[in-house]
Amino acid sequence: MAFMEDGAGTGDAAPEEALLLDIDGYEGPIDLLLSLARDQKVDLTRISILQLAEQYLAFVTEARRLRLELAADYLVMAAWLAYLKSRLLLPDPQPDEPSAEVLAAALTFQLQRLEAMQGAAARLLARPRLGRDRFARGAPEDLPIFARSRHDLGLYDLLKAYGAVGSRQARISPFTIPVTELYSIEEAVARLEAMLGRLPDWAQLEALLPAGWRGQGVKARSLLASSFVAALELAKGGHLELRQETAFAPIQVRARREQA
Amino acid sequence: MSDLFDSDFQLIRLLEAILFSSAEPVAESVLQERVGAVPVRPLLAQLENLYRHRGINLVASGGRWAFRTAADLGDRLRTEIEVTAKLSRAAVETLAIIAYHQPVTRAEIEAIRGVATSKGTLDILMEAGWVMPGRRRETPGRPLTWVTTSDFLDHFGLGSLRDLPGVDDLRAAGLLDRSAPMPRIPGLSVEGEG
Amino acid sequence: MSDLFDSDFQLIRLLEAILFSSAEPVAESVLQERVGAVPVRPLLAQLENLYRHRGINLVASGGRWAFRTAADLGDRLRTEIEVTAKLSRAAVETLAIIAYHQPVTRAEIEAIRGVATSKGTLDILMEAGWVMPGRRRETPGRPLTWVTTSDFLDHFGLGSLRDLPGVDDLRAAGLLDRSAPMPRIPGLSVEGEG
Repeated sequence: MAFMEDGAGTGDAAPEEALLLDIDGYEGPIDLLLSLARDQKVDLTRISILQLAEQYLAFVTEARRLRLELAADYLVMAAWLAYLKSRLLLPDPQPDEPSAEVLAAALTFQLQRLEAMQGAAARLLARPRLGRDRFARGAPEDLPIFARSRHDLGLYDLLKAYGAVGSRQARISPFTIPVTELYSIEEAVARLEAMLGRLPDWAQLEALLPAGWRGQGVKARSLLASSFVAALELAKGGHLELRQETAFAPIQVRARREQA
Repeated sequence: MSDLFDSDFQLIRLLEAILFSSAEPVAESVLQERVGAVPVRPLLAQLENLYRHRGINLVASGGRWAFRTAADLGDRLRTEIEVTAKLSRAAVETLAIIAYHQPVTRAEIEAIRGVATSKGTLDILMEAGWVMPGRRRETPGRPLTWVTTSDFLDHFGLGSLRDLPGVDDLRAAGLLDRSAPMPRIPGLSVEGEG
Repeated sequence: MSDLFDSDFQLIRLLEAILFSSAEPVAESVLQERVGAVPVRPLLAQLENLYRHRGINLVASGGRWAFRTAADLGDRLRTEIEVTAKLSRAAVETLAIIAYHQPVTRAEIEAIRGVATSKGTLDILMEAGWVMPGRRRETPGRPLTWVTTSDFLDHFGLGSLRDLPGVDDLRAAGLLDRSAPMPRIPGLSVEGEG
């Protein structure tokens, strides 16, 4: 949370808050990292990766506090950076894993490459462009001697027509319900019931979900929603207790205890 | 004098670019506005003179100016191929289906499109040099199949038929609805589909 | 001598008229056909030279030739013609990545940007006529690659891909390496776990 502390109480708070709130302004996690890196105002090869990882993790924590849900890409990167951070802080080498230096170098390369492409894009757009800075003949005399073929049909038109056939065919085909991958409430109740006996004390509901549930898009959301409903069902049946410290704080559960 | 010359030169360049890029002949009054205080007529006269013997000439008619190809070149520019006609949607779809499903019979094309294909559609594609008859299918009635030609690949800049984008590519490019499958021939089992 | 001079002069006039009549760049091979046995390149070089300082210039891009208004007049011409629609940032970055890394697969584009390609990005670039599918990569899954078109070169005023801004420096710095993914972390498999 160093990022937040830095910002608090100084005159610089405003832009950082704006940065925090505007996750939609980034084209993904590397773009976000690149923005944070630019704030360090040093050459990308000399960037403090540790500082960058901390800033990113603070950003993601804050964004999740405000928005609850964040695209999986950002969370994957957060996990990656959390790992990198631990490797940078712990000198103890792990035999089978890439060294912290290798990981940091890979990240630096990603940042440099994206920065290079963003720069290239800007330079490309700044070129004298046809239709804006340079103009073609306004009144072409339409002499088809240039035409290799009698018809002016491009690959895009061809592919678009084919896509249209597919979409039309799909509309007139018999309706079939795709097999759902969503997690049902019944499954969630069964899973939660089975785990209740093993809970020593309060546990976060999210911690009880199957490992690796995040990052599965709609499936992940159905898992969370079904588990929450299941917890409510079990509470109603008197098998479980629920609590939450403040609005949007993690929901905690434990097995109902017999009152002494 | 040098300044004046430079300025005239730049104004003539500007007039040249305006007249080149304009879709319509441009009224002299409009051109006058673009060059400001300098009288436009002598500038236009210089430009006209510059192009007098070239392949394109500057011509005025009804107080409006335009570049035109020189009249004496008319014969050599005359069209050898008739004017390009826009292909009908039926023709474009039929071509796409042949490209993806070849060799494919006319009945199969109709089954995919869901409507009858007029005889003229295949003729147009054959005249364009993009499709040709392939082998006959060894099924009852021995129907003719259709395939694409090498001109087809040339025209669309494809190295080979394998370079046609697949279903995932089309979907990712936004050309196929997310839920829609690749068009398929009804009644024919397609590999990879349940 | 006089005949030869006349002939060259006439051929240059003809090329001038052909190129002037077309809004699209014309392939050098097509121009060669039009002038017959005389090598067309020196004629085009003469014509290019003739227009070098004029309000319209003869430019080559991707083996095709076209007259275009001089870039320095852009500001003074822009009032006439509406400005092209603004591209999204995702589209611009994707275009730059395809231009500099081509042939490049969608997965590689996504690895460079660190984010999935949203629907509509590639099809906007394809509809603009700037990118097209290239050959499939001969690796498992045979993914489709994307390349830029000659219209892309024409639009951005590039003679060839070698003229992409800074391309040599980027290559020398190793920044046009399309592979080099982030190392996988053992035990971290947040993505794609079933």
